[in-house]
Amino acid sequence: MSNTWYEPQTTGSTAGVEAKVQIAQFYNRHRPIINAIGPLLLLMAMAAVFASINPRFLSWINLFNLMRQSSILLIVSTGITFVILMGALDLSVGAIVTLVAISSAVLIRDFDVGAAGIAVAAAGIGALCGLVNAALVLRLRLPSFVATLGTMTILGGVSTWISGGANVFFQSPNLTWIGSGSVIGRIPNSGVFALLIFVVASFVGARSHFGRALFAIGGGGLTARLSGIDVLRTKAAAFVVSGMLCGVAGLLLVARTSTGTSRMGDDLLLQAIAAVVMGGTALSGGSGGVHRTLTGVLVIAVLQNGLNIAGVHTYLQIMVTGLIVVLSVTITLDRSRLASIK
Amino acid sequence: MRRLSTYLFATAAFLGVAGGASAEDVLSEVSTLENEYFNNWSQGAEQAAKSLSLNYRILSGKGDAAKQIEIYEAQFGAGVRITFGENLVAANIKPIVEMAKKVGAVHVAVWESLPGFHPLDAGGDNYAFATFFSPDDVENSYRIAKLLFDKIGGKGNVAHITGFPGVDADISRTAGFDKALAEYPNIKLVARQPGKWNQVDSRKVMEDLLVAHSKIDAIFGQNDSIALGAMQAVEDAGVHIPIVGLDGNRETLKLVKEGRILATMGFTPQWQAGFALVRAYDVAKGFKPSPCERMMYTGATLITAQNVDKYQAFLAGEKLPFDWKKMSRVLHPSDWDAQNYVWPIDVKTYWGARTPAGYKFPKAYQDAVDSGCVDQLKAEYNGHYKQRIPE
Amino acid sequence: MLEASVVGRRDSELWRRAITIVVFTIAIISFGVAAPSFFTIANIRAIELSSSVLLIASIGATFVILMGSIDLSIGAVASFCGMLVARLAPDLGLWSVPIACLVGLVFGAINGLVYVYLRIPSILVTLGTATTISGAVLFISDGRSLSVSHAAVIDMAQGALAIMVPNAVLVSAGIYGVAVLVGDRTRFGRMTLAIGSDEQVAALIGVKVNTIKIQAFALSGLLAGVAGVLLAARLGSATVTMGSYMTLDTITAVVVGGTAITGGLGNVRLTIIGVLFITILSDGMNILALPPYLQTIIQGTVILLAVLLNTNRASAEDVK
Amino acid sequence: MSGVPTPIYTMRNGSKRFNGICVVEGIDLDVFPNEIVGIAGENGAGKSTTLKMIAGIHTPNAGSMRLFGKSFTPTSYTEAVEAGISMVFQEQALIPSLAVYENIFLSLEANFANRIGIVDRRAMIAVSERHLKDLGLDYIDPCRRTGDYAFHDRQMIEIAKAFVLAEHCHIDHPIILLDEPTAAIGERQIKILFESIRRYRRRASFVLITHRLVEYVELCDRIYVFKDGRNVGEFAGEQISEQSLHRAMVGRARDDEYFMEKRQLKLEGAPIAVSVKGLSGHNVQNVSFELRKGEILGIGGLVGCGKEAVAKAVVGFEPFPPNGTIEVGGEALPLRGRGKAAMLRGMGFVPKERKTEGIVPYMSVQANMSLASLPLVSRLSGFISRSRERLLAEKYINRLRVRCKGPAQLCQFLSGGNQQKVVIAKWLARKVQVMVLDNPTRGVDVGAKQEIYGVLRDLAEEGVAVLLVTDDLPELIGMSNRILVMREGEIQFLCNAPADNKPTEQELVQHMV
Repeated sequence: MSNTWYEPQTTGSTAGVEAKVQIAQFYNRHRPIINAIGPLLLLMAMAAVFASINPRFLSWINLFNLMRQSSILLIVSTGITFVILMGALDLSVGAIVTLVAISSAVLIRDFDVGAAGIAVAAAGIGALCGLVNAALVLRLRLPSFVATLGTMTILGGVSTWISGGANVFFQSPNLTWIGSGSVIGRIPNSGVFALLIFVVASFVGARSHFGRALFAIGGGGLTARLSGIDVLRTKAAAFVVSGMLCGVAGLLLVARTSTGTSRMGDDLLLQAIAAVVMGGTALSGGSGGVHRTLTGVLVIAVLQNGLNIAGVHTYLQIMVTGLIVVLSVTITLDRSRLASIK
Repeated sequence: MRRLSTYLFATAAFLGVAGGASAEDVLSEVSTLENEYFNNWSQGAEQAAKSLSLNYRILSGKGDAAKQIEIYEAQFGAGVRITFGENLVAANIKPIVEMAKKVGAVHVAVWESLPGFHPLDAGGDNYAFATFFSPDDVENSYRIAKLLFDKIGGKGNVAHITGFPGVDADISRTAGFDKALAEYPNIKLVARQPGKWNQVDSRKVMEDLLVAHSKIDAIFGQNDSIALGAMQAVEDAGVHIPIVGLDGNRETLKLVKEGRILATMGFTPQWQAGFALVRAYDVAKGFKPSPCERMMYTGATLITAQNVDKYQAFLAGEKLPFDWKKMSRVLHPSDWDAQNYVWPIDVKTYWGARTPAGYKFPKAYQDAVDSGCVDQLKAEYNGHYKQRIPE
Repeated sequence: MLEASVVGRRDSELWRRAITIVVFTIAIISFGVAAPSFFTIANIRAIELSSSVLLIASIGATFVILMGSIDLSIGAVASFCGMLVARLAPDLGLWSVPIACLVGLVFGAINGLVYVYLRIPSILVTLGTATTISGAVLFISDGRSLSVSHAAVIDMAQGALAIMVPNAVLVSAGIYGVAVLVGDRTRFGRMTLAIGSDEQVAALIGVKVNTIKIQAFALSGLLAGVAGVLLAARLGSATVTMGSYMTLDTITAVVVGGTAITGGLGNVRLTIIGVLFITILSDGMNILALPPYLQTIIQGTVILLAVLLNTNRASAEDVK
Repeated sequence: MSGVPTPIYTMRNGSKRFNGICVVEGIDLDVFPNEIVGIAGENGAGKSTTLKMIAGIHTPNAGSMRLFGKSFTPTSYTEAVEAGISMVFQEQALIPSLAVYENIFLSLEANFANRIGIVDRRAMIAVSERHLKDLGLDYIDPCRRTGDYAFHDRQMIEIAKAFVLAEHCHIDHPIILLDEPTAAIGERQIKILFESIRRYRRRASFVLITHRLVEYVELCDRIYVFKDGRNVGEFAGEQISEQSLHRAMVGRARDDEYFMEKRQLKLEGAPIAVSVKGLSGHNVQNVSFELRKGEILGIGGLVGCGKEAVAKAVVGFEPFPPNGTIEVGGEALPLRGRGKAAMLRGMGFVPKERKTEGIVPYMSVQANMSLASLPLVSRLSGFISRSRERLLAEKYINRLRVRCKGPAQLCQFLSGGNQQKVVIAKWLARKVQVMVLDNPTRGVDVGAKQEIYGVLRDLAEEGVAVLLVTDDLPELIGMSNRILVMREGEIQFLCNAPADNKPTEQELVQHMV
């Protein structure tokens, strides 16, 4: 048995193979660090590039700008993270934001609802939409992708119907102040508000029974149920929370614009999904975390803001955005936990 | 309570639209119904149709070129013969007119024209492509830009927030702005970024521009939504600088009144739609516009703090102050009244560089231009502009 | 003694199919009653034309969805390829068509390569490429819409060999036929299903998972390109966003047809049901001139109903 | 043919490293014609890896293989199949949504394709049909969806596939690798499987891996014993016995204390913990029994006899039988929300499908352990305290001797036995009063098995009532105080099994069939 056909394979390109193995080992050993620091490095690199083009990128004013601009996306992304964590998807977030924005505007303009009332109404409408999603997914047992695709379409129609297609313009100093004013120094309220929601949600996601239940459902639904977790209620709660946060985001959006416009929130859907995945939460559920979403949101916000400040041509802006999405997911996603990537 | 009942009534009415169609149908197709401009548009068209005893319907391709074609296919198939509308995509005019020709329908296009496709190109004696109407965007934005530049004393930094690159309205409004800019050597254009026609994006862009540029003295918004977004960004930053927009939306009028926006350009979409409808009706009933009358500019109103009250009051009522029947050349062959400025387009300069290479204007049109039809018609339509939009 | 324990699943599946077809027929008939012009030749031709474009794009999407992946770049690729044809047709004539389709193929292959080798979820890969490609469309068109000025190209969609059958329909019917054959009777078809059902198992059996994935995305890109070219030919013009409606409509068509969004279950053959469903519904509502927002609401409801009828729904715990 | 037979397959010095860690090293292995060869060893001994090297799924880092006298260097499973080796996988390698014949020829369609790649369906169906008939599987319709068949039928399909492929590749005498073929099927199916293998050996050689030593004894001609990735023994013919194998595998003899029968309690007059009355519906007919505190009640029976359904019914796993009552601590469980109610009354469930029903693979050991008892590790109501959770996890890691890097390690990376311990710990943390276990030692290696038995004894001594549903006869007999045997949904036989007077396997089996 002098047949040693395996040997040449290893001797031929030892160096290359060894190097590969070493890289793989290095990656495996330091994966958590790479996944956590990678996006930060990307952010810093982006900031460095933009600052070198226009130093004012790093000014305080712009930092507040960034807070303002990312606040709504942050709230929506936080909401959808709960749904994604349990392995479902909510395609209706953008439509809910639009619906809430428009109906809040109508309520203020035509029915003179006060600021407190409008806040309750906005969160309520959002939660109601989430409840409808939950009912479709859990009672009628439609896959969430399809169910929310349907509600997305329907809610879009309802928004247009409510507004009659027109811009719903209103004046409400209180609301404008909530959206655009500032309590603490010049830090914008909307940013503070979004961060507050984010921090609470992160804590809930990481430490509450609800958050743990979501992880368990995303990682293995049957196990969760057999461990005594009320799967249906948890899932429903996730959809409702997502809807409610979209409602809050919708109110904040309309508070900033003072005008309810059709489709005003629709762009948020894909941005939010991208932000969540860029943050490192897997779409298959069970892995990641609410707290990670902030990174993704910042990448998107910094990119848009920086490209504008740098005065980059629109076409190029669009093209670069797409590439950055892919690049940042490449860095952040912890693929080792995923058996297969779909 | 009254408001609630209005909503309920509106719902019932909308549901009722689904019912049968017996009177002569007229279709308006627009790129989207989700903005105020086309709501006002629809209001005008509806009242015009009613006064002509037509059965009015409006549909929207929702920003989708293919859907627009499908709508015309379906509606021509359903027997509609009078159509007018705003085409999201200029190039769609050709297939729409082809379809109209086949079924013997009439189409009036507003806003977007397809360079190289004059209505006469559809056939010398064919009125399927009845007319093209459009406000003179270059001139309008030139006028309002000049107003803005004058306001800041002819010198300073100006930011220009455009719509979306490539769209005709964007190109011609930018052209008008540039034309004015050329006349003011001390005005510096510091930034030109797209606000994508909407408030949310333009606000973001403006916030970023305020960071990027230390001093901005005035802002030119390519439309009202953009101007509004920019205004909010600027006011948030605690600055107050002159801003202009175009469209004449209701909320913009309020802001003009409050002095937060310097000026806007009122296109009066109610009139635009009604006039297009009446002209389509006329042609369907046998009126034959002359070669020069096939592509015309329609007037727009520059609205500033001085005239905003009058303009607002003019359009305030439930019933619009237009005599639609009087617009008709068929119903009133001699005493017709256009009720706005209308004048023929000098197509050669209008299309300019966009004219396809090797394109020859239809002979009938060329002959008419050579015989001075432009001035002739201008005088004629001026003579028929009696009931006035306040200026 | 030796009896196969078979789960009685087939019959209920047949039932669902039957119900779908009955509902479908009722819908068509009621449109015909409500609007007599629904059954005119002109209208049928219109339905044929619009469904053929969507069908071609949906076929590509079906293979991708069967694998459990998703392709959000279909609309952008279609827009790009349509624009490319409009751009190149004056110089290259009919040659612009294969070139544009090939570009679609390249885009699809890029999707597949990035998806497979960088191991990024396809929804994100294609979202990224869709954004980039839509930027590229603006680049080559400078944002304007272009007319397709070449008669032969236009004839590809609008011309007709037979009176009732526009060329576009022939093209899509041909592609559909081949796709059904590919789906049912070739290695590739089986493999996509195997991957969607269980990727690890597929790999174990010797399925070249990566190759098949890249192929499926390339195919999706190619067909999106063909659809875009055909759309440009049908409209006689190309616009920056003309294909964007396809992204969602293809997914809807595939899902309404009965293919599971999670992959591993379904068939290319079914997709035509979804395509016709969408097209006929929107055509019928246009003829009835329903207000646009009502159309949207009805459309959403019908999607939900169709999927409700058409899919085999697992228990609520498993629904994702 | 006379004289010393030559092996049709040989492996010399086979070695495999993953990420630099040696999994198997210096493996020598022969397979002779018509032979059934076993590979025995504890979990992690390298059995599966060796099998996968033979099947071309793993490429050895060193060593050589010969097949049918020729050097054999497969780089993929497909290549191995074409050379005459095929494998029946532990987790089945069949695509449920494809037809049976499609699965049989999956990845080999090219052989039936014409020039443009269109497959000849009819030929494929015909070949499949003939082979299924030859193997006595004519009840399987090749055109039917594979997912429509039950697990054991699918296993037979996989074996049929091996023969079909061999013939198709012009191999007269294929080698079929069986990776734990009996792990998920019941006694009756195992019997049929073994009969089939004995029948098929005229035409093939088999290499077998199983967790049950008795199966090696019953079936194999020759057995290799692996330990820590090395070949430590080879037994043939009469040498093979459970004791000898066990000794070689773990380095210690299998004593009678395996099931710790001495610790079995005597339970006269112990209070009743669970009382099941007249349970009917869903494969179960009129099942009644009582479970006492400190008792281990075993339920045995063939696959499909309804014993799993009883286990699930008791813990309220939907869909449960609609008729009958289940009383826990003297009070009947409600029909609605039964699962929740059962849990609240102190019931725990160790399910059969560990990976999908027992653990959440992506969560850490500590998160898995606290999953059923979140309130216990909370400080603020509704919020988890990390330190408490960690303490809890450490306690049970020590108590159950879970081999892991620490409470934070992901469950995914634990071995089967340790995962099972985590599942058990999940319920121990809740201080359950009733523990229901469905095949708790399935796919668990010998050492861990014994540790699990120890835990069950501990539980019983603490007064916990244990319901043990198992396919493993020795386990059933060794562990139970009383044994229920079910057949076709009904209780067929009930006997006491005191420590000194256990029933024999024979006695029980006669009630099963």
